[in-house]
Amino acid sequence: MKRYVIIGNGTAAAGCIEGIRSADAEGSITVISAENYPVYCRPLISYYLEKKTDLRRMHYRADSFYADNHADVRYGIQATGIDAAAKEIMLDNGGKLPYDALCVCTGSAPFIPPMQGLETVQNKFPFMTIDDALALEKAVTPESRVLIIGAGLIGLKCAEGLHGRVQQITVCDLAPRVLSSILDDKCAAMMQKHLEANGIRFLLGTSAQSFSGNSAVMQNGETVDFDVLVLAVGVRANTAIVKNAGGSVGRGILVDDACRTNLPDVYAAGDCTEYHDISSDSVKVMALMPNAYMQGHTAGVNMAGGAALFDNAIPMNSIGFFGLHCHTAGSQPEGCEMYEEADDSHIKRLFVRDGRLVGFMLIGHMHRTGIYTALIRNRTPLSEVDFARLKIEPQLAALSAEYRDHVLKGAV
Amino acid sequence: MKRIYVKEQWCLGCHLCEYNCAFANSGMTDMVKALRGKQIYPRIQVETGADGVTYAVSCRHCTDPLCVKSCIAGALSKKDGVIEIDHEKCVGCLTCVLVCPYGAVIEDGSGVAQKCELCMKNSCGAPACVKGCPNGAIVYEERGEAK
Amino acid sequence: MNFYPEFEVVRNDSRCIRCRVCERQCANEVHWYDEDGKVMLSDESKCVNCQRCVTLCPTRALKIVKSDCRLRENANYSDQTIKEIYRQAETGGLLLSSMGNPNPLPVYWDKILINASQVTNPPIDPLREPMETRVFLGKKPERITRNPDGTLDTRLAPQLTLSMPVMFSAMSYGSISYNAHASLARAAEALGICYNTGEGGLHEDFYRYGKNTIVQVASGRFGVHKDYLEAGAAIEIKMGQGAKPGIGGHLPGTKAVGDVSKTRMIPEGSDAISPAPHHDIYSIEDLRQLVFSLKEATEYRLPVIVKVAAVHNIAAIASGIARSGADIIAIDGFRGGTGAAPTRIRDNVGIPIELALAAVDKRLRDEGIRNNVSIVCGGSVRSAADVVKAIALGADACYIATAACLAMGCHLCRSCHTGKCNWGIATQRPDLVKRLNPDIGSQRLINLMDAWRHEIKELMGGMGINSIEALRGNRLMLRGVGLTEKELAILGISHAGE
Amino acid sequence: MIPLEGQVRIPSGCAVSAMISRDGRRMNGESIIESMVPMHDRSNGLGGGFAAYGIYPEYKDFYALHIFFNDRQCQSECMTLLREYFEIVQDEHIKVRKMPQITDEPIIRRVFVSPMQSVLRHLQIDEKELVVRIVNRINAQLDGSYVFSCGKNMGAFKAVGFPEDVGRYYRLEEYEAYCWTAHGRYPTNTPGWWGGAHPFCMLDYSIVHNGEISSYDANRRFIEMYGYKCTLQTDTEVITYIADYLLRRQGLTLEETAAVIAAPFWSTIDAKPEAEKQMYTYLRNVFPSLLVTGPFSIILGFEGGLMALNDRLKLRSMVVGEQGDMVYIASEEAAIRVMAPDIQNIWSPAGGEPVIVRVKEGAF
Repeated sequence: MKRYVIIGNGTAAAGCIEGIRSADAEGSITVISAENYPVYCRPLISYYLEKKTDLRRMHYRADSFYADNHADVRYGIQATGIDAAAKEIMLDNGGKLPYDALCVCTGSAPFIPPMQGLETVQNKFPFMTIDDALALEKAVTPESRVLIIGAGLIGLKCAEGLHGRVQQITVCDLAPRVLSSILDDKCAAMMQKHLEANGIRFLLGTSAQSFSGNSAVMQNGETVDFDVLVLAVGVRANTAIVKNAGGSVGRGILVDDACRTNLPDVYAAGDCTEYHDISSDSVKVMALMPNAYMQGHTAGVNMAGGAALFDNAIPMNSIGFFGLHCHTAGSQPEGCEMYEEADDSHIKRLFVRDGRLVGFMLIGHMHRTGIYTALIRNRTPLSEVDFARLKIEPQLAALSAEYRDHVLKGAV
Repeated sequence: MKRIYVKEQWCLGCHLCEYNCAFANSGMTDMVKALRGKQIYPRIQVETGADGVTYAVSCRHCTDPLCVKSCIAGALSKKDGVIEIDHEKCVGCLTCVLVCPYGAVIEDGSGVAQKCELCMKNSCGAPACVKGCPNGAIVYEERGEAK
Repeated sequence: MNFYPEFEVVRNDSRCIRCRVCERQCANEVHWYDEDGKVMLSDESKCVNCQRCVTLCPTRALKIVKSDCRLRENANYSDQTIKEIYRQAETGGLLLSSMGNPNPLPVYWDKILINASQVTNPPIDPLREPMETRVFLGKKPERITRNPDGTLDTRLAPQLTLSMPVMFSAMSYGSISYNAHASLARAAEALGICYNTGEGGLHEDFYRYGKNTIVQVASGRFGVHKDYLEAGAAIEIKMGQGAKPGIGGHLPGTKAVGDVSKTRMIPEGSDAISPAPHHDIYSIEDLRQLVFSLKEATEYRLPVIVKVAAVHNIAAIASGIARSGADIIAIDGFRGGTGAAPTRIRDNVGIPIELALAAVDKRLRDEGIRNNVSIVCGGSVRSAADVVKAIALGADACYIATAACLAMGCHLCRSCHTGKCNWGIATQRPDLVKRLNPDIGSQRLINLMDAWRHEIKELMGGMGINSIEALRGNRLMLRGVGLTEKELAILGISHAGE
Repeated sequence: MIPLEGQVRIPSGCAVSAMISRDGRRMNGESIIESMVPMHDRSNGLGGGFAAYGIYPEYKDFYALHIFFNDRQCQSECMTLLREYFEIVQDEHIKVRKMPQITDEPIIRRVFVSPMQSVLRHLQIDEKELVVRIVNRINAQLDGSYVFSCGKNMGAFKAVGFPEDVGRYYRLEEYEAYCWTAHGRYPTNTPGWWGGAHPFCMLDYSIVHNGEISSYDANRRFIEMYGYKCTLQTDTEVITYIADYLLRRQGLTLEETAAVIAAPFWSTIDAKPEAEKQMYTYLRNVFPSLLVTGPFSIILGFEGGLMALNDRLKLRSMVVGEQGDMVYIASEEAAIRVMAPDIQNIWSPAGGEPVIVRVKEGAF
């Protein structure tokens, strides 16, 4: 009987469990969970604040998930090291755990740059985990003024989550635009405008230089008084445990399409990894939930002796604020052509390179965008489709008749 | 398992399937009350090709469903071959819309995702689009699984 | 002259959900959606009351009613008559109509009642006992012959075997659509009966249904060639049609498109005009020659049907045909349908099938030649009861077309000649043709025939008859109601109570 | 006035009985008369009759015409006609026993005739055909004359009354036949008429029948194409004509005739071996209008044998018994037990399955 060990208990880990069980019903699975919660998806914490979900509904899987999959979860324990030669991991409780196959799903951690006087701030919170959200929820009152450092996905979702629960929300970011990692200037401006219309205040192109108690002085000299500070500058992949064991690590743990690290029988999946993005043909950290699950599942299958590849990864994001949604996928490499359609309430930007769709940004109208996503993932030559029609509206009608038949007349 | 398939040769582009779908999933017993004066968000959608050919697209209940794998809330799952959505759990992030290669998951007008569940959860018993298609262009049948 | 439209579209706006199905489904472009008022509007002058919109409207928000805007009442000059005069004064043309004679002329079927067994002999329960409907059409030998070993020589003139005494009568590919033909062909095959190509030839896709196909040879000889003749189970020479005795056919060039023109072997877009007579048949001897020409061409393998319209001296005509070498006579009564006929002809020429059938059957028996031929009657056989009455009057089988069209969706709007059949039957417009899915069309035909077969069996069982041949010509099973002595005498039946 | 046979179609219920010696032994009518007694209730006194085969050995080469005349004038009219075509060999009263149960009797004559050869040559027909034509003509055209039996070495005896009375009336104990058939009638809408009683005969064919066929008019209208006139409008009459047409005119065998009249169901035919299937299909195809449906049990008597046949659903009762060289057939077993009290072998033939009994070759 094979012994599987998974470090971490996020969606990559859940994918890994399901991947293993799709190929091996027998082996033992042990999950090392630092957090004291059954698997949940971290992005849900903003919806929790918004009261669109609750702690119970946040469970990623049914309550019987671990039992059903015969997985032994050890809550509140952290893995401290891997002995790749001995094929065992060390635990912070001093124990050791042998494995036949190991999957590292350690995720990422908030990255907090050194800021002067940060230690003087009482009410400061990262925004990554349920515990972070619970603490933040406790700290805010209807009178609170909140300063969020970081106008990325986490910072803005936090802002949305707190909206209505506090008096004032200010978001600052060193970048000159919101959501700088996924949106270009024009799209970001539309999103910013919408957020501002909903009462979020932005200080962009500047960040807190120093703190003094409940006051921050910005790089541009402005002073912002606040009651609660949220630190959402960014995240870093948790790579140390693999790096220390001699594994290859860049900005994330380097994995191949089978989600293998360069250590024997050690796999990695999720936000802690860096891997190949086919849209830009580069290796990068793509800390995205769908990819985390798919990596975890791929790793699981492979750990159990199956053969699975996750070889069409692209970055993609679905995010929305106050009813305005935004879908992005792929990349916008240098020199690509862009097709654009825009009005006051929506933007569509499609990026084409070498006769293939490589990326898009859509705001406002989120109808059937997966058809675009599939074009990127499948690397479909646009010569095979009616791109003129596709530009206007994602539709199977613009794809080849053979593909349509395949999709609609058979099982896919 | 049984799935919904289209026979585009017989699709008239009448869009009745969309209305039957919207009604079936409205939870109401009267179509007029359910649909009159309302924008509909059917789970099946009629497309028109450049050649004038029309056909209805709904969830394929994929063997390897990207929507299920991508759902951040665990609201989508596949049970007995049917991909279901738990509206209680759905937070409306629309990641499913972003990943479904067939454009079969759509937003329901209130910010939540919805998709064809083969009318298993409503009072129809069998897919309303199939029952209501006047020309047999949508069928619900067994055709074997994807390889 | 402008008339107030014949029909009014009554839309119950409180039920209309603006799905616009009516708009999309109306080939006459009656309905449209007004974006400004967010309301459905209609141009009633274009409406032919085909009921397509009514049928498909998911909320029953629509109905089509006859307009009550009438000209001043006149028992002699009906609205219809006056409007026809106006129309002719305007155009100078003869009026065209479709489907069967709609006028209130007597329907003898409805004045004939069927017997049932009580006490002295038992009704037979078709659910418990075999109830047979198989018929053979064709010439029967005068005398049996024996092989040298004394056994019966079972060779016979070619016969058509039917599982029940009903066939789909001639409707040409061109007058009706490919899908309508496909539906008829598939249903005929599944049912073990025959359909009839009509005079437009046989589409190459349908050669595979040959065992259940009657190929027609009409005066225009459209689509007739050796392979065609050999493709079917029987050949029908069409001398006339009940809806338009004495005149030929006319398929407008607009319908002679694509495969229709190819199948008819005529240039695309050209009018297909069948002459009134066969120009090689000006007498009964000529008919005999054509019968035998066709038999020669097909090596005497196929029975030959001669189809004639029911006209005044039908009995004598039938007697001539029975001696012409033909195997089957098909008689088409004056209420029979058509894809297009001059209104005056359709409504005023010919005689009722019931009388014609009774006269023919009697005449052939009087002459002792009833066994020379089988008799098929058509021209408004509307139900299993009509079939039973026809068989009891003396028919071997019935031809149905209007009922078959109804099964396929026809709503008898009688606008076939416009080519814009909203039900995909009498049209060649691809977007309309596809409205008739042969999977559905054939199934509905099968259902209809199954239902009729059940009813025929029930009626037969009630009479204590368990095989259709014991019903044939069994006029004692019929009684007339409200008929004159003369009518009863022609029908060869007694009055109810006698 | 209640219409008579011939003026209206008359359905009726009945009793039938028959006995035949396969050895050709001749038996008097005592037993067959008695067999009708237990079936009394199957008749209503409106008709009874018998057919007897082998009763006129001394006249076996002549056609024995049994004729009812209403009066002397009819008789002379008819005899005049007969003399045009036949030599009259013997013309006599049929002896009867006066009894209160039988009344209103007509003049009942027996005339042995022989067709004139010159007439046959002139008409180019055989003698049987001549007999048929003339008998049909008398029955159809001569009011008040009715030939009710016209075979050779056989005869029918019938009257209005219960069959057992009719048998005694005709003194059948004085006749000796190798085959007897009997009939008791229960017509439902006729006052009863002597000519309408059964058996119905045509040449040496005689039919006794119990039932009411539903195919009557289909059968009638077909058979009338071939010169037959169904003047009585009774089942028995039309069945007799069918038998005559198929057996004599078409030359079918008894088995083939049975397969036309009570054809096997298509489901049965289709399951048969190819050759049989072809034969049965052929017969049904060629003679569809001679299929008889509705309830019937008939006994067809002919020179040298008989055939009993039930409708294919067996809607009427009929049992057969066998003892020694004797075969008994009756509507009810009780009738057989009267004729053969010790009989062991009794069975009920299936619907449509003919029971054919032939007297040994040369036995009479």
